[in-house]
Amino acid sequence: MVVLVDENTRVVVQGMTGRYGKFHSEQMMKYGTKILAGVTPGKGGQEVLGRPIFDTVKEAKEQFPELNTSIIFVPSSGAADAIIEAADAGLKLIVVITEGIPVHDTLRAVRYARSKGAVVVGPNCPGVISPGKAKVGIMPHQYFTPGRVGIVSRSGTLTYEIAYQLTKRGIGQSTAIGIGGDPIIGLDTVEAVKLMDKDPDTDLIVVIGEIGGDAEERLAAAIKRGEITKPVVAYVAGRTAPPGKRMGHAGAIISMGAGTAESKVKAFREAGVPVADIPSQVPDLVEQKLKEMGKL
Amino acid sequence: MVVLVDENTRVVVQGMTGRYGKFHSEQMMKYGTKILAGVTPGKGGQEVLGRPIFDTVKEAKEQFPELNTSIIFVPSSGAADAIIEAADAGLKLIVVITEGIPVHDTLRAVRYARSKGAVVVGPNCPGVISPGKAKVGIMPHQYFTPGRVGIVSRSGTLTYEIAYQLTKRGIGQSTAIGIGGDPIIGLDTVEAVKLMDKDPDTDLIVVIGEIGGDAEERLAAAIKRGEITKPVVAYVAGRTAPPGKRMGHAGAIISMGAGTAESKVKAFREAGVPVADIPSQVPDLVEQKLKEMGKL
Amino acid sequence: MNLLEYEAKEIAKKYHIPVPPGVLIEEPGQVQQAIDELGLPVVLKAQVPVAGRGKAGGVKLARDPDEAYEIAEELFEKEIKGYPVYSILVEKAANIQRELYLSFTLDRANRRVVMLASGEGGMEIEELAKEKPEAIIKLPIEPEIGLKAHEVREVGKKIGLSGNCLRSFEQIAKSMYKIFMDYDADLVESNPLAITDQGMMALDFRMIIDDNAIFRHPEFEAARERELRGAEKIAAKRGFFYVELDGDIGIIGNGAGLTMATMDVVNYYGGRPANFLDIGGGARRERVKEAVKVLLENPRVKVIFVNIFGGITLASEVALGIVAALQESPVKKPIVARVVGTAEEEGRKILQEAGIPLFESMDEAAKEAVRLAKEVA
Amino acid sequence: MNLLEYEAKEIAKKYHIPVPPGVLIEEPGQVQQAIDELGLPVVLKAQVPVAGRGKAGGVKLARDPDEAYEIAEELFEKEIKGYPVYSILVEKAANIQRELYLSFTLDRANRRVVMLASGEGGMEIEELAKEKPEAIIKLPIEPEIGLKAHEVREVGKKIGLSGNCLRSFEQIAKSMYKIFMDYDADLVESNPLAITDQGMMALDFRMIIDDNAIFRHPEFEAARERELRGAEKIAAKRGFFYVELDGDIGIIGNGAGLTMATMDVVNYYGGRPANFLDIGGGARRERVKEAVKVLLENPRVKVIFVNIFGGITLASEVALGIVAALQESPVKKPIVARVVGTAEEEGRKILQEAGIPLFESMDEAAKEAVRLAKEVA
Repeated sequence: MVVLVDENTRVVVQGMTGRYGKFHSEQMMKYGTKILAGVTPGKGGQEVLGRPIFDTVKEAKEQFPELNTSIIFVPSSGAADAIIEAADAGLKLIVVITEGIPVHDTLRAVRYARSKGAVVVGPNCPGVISPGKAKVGIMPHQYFTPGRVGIVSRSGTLTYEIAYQLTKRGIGQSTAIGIGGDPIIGLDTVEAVKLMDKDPDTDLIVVIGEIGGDAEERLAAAIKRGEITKPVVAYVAGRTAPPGKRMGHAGAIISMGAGTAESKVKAFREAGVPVADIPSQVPDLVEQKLKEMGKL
Repeated sequence: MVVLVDENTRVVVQGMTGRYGKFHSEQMMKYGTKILAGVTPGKGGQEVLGRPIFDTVKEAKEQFPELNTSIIFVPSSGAADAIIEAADAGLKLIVVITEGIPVHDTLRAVRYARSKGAVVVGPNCPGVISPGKAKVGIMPHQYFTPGRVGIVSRSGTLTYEIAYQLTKRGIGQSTAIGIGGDPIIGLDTVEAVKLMDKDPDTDLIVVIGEIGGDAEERLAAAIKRGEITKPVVAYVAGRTAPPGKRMGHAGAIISMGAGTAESKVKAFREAGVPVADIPSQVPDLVEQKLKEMGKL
Repeated sequence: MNLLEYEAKEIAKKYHIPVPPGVLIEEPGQVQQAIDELGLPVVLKAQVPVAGRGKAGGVKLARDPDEAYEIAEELFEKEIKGYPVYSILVEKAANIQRELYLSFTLDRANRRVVMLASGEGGMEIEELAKEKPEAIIKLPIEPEIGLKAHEVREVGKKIGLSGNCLRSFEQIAKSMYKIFMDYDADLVESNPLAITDQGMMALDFRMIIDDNAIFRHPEFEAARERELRGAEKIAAKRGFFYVELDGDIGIIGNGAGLTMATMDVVNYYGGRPANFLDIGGGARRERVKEAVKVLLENPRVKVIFVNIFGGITLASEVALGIVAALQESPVKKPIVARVVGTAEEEGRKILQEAGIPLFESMDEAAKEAVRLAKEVA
Repeated sequence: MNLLEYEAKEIAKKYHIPVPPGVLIEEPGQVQQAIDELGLPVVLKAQVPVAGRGKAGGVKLARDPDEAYEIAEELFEKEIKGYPVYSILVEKAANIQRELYLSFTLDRANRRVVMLASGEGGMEIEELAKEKPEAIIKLPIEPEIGLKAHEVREVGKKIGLSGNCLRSFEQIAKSMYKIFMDYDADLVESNPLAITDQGMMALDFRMIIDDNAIFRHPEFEAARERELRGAEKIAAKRGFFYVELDGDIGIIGNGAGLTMATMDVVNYYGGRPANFLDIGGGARRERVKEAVKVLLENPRVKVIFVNIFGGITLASEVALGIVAALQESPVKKPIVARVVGTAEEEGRKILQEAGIPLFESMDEAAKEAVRLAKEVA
């Protein structure tokens, strides 16, 4: 078993007819992900990449009852509706790539989907990959290799960077989850780490945080409470960022008493989690831990 | 047992410090209703009719854990909030006298209170009386007498009229519920009749309907399905009202395909319910039924 | 409270719902300018706060300026369902391919907002509901999450939409729902919502705002008053509910139910009510006096039947109000009173001293009113 | 996007939240008129879209017209936290009895809206949170039902309110919550919310609107642009995120996380980033060129470090963008590039041909950038 996506993943792509949705659908299919159908309102009956397009997820699900996962490329104004639709169709994993969704919309849609028992990853995220098995996302998969280290990250390219550095050292990954950088997200850091903690095919978890919010502090607290049993290695981006500045994503805002890099690093250290100062230290720390565990 | 209110009813009055709330609190207390406290935001610490006033229902409930019922006289702009507050405090019966509450507010508050397990009577209603036991409402109680006929009514003064006519004939009442005339109400006709149907102290139920909505048609359907076992006698006010005219209360609008007097009378007759043409026929029909049942 | 079509359409535009280009005119002379702006043919639509305007002759097509001018003149002189026409909305006539129906309203029984849609627009929804109920799709809306786009799309497919129409339908429904919620509406309706060669468009757009919520939308306070006519307006100002009917027995009651029952009883004994007048709860003598005066001044009313069951309302106050009205008004008419309840005894005494026939039974009082009306006639 | 105080207060007024009487002026000469209207003393408040204005000297009390004129002159010449002062809100100084804090914001962890209140207003909430967290009451709001009046009242009592103040607090909180929801706000805050001899009143009122929701509030599109300064404004127009810092090594990355990590690495090896510049996902050569040009034109930047991990972004496009910028710009500066990922080989070739030092390791590239920055200096 790996986390969230694997050989049994059957995907419907919401927004498959758009340029971006189509490009990444093709990439995912090349990687071996089983995409069965696409959904674009008003374009039901068309075909993209040899897959049928439906007007609603419900229709797709009726045609392909084995669908269990959706990936959403719908433009920001309609993305929250797409999440609600996927949840109503009974899909259990909903990966939201779309960025720029109004936060009040995300709040409404994510809460609803969760109340229906769905796991929402994102929005504004690169998705989920279980190397060698399936990819439901937009990451350049060539930098990921199968293995036993899990990655949970709030950042996109930084995830690729860390995976790449691990891969170069010969350390493969069980699953990498890009949880997204928006203020309100579905699966959060603590939940993602807990999923990996329960996964028998994951030995160690790399957590890539960034400034803003208190996700890292909450994870550290959960580790301190003994809720996570596997070793965790962390990196927090943005130590050099001055307080009160917006650094691109909404997620990277320091304000309203939310967490600075210092507070996050301190919390991790107090929970016994080794923290890398810069990305290239991550493979060192992972290697060290795996050796301690006798896994390397 | 009688329905909704009895000797065990313990009441908090929301809006007790107002002229109207105070007047009716006094009337209820004279009738023997156990009012323990009042609530008016910002007036906590005062006293009215020898009862303490609190800022919140929660505080009243902390002081008097035996409270189980609220009656609301709060002005229309704050009445929905008052319903939500009473429900959060765990009160099981909430009688809303206030008229003129925006219907979107009622919708929100009534749904919430019901989801918390409370019975809401009203809004825009005269309340509930179990003659000789307790009155949580504003009806002139001198026209009611203890007995075994239940009354469910959408109209205020017409309830008094019918109770008065029954009383004059020596037919007492178990409980009379004025469910209110607004488009959205808490306890509806069908639910109120079902409560009376289950009450061992009620032999027969008088239903006073009026034009607008489809409450009477739904009751007739429930009777047809055998969901109500006790005899029902009905009167529908507004047979003379022309369609499309507003007759005072929002409840008395014929529009949007909702029920005319003819449709309601027809539905009752088809369900075997005798329907009075005018109020004075109600006691005749009741007497006749009670005789048939051997109860008179 | 009904908004006028052009008012409702201003709101529709704000919420990005396409409506035909239109110009509001207030006299026939302005019609040429409207045509210059819009082009021909045009539709002229009388702005009255009431449904069923089309059937009452309030909507007409004009193919040339002369025809348009004539229609405008005619409409401005007309009363539509009792409402004078103060303004006309002149709209470019749309090239209609198909007419749909779409509305949001309250589902009382389920305590929810509900969306109603049909592929057969243009007709009155009541008629459609009667004649072809299966043609109306009803979508209940979960209050916790609100209108769901995909459910709207499913309804759209059921009424035969696809492609761009399906998307427009979704957008328009979302906007209408938002209007419904933002404006405390009882009804938001487009009938017809039309597929035209310019895309989907709300040819008609109606809004009823909850009277009880006007305090949250003070911009519509004037509109509320406009809806009342003549004596109804005076009545509303004085705090009672008044509706004119076409009989000759004036009715005064307290509470909508009892007042309607009073009408029913009058009718049962062969009389015809001239009105519905509910003095409301807890009325004092002044309000009763004004109510009686409204009926005294109504030439159609031959007899007045006052039926009060006093709870909060004191019978003595009612009696004093009646007597005061009779004293003040130059017009005299027979009055039959039936006053029961709180302060009944004092009430009785006051009326007896004034020589007003008094009854304990509603039926007896009604019979007397009917008899008197026939006698006067 | 931060609204200016007077913009936020216009909204507050629309929602019946009491604010002090005020006049907006755009030059010192208008201050006398404002005083004529308001009376003395007055408070002059610089209108800049940023918090912490008071501490930065943007709020001053004036007791007479001369003092007011002087302060106005001084404020209009000032920059507050980098923002020029284009307007000043002159308000009648309130007679303050007590200062409270009240705000609505998002609770990320619990995915809810939360109300924060404190009996100790006036202070920056971050400081209060640090120094006296128990003084802040946090009320989570159930999304299904929204803000509950009685819970607001309970909070009000906890921060020591009673009587009319408790009722005003409830009304103001309800209005602020409605504003929060209606305007897609990230923050609605009053600090201080004051008890004055005129009743409770929002002396300051702040709103941040979600940038992603501006399309629903087009009236604020201008406000959004105003928030950006100089080069940041140009950057925003060209589609990348740019923040100026005070170091000398220009940073370009793709993705906020990687760009911040690049800054961290530079810092780790002893260098000082001159900026944060995220070219975003899937950037083409034109956008990269514009990004590099912004840094070439920034006199503070001595070296440019481009760190790209190509996923959707093609390394070749990035390389072409860098080369084009160098060719077009008259200013020449050393550039260090680290370009990995999709189309890496072509990218490498293009940069090598242009003589730009290229690294495979982020660390090595950072070290070289730091070395070059020291050399140039």
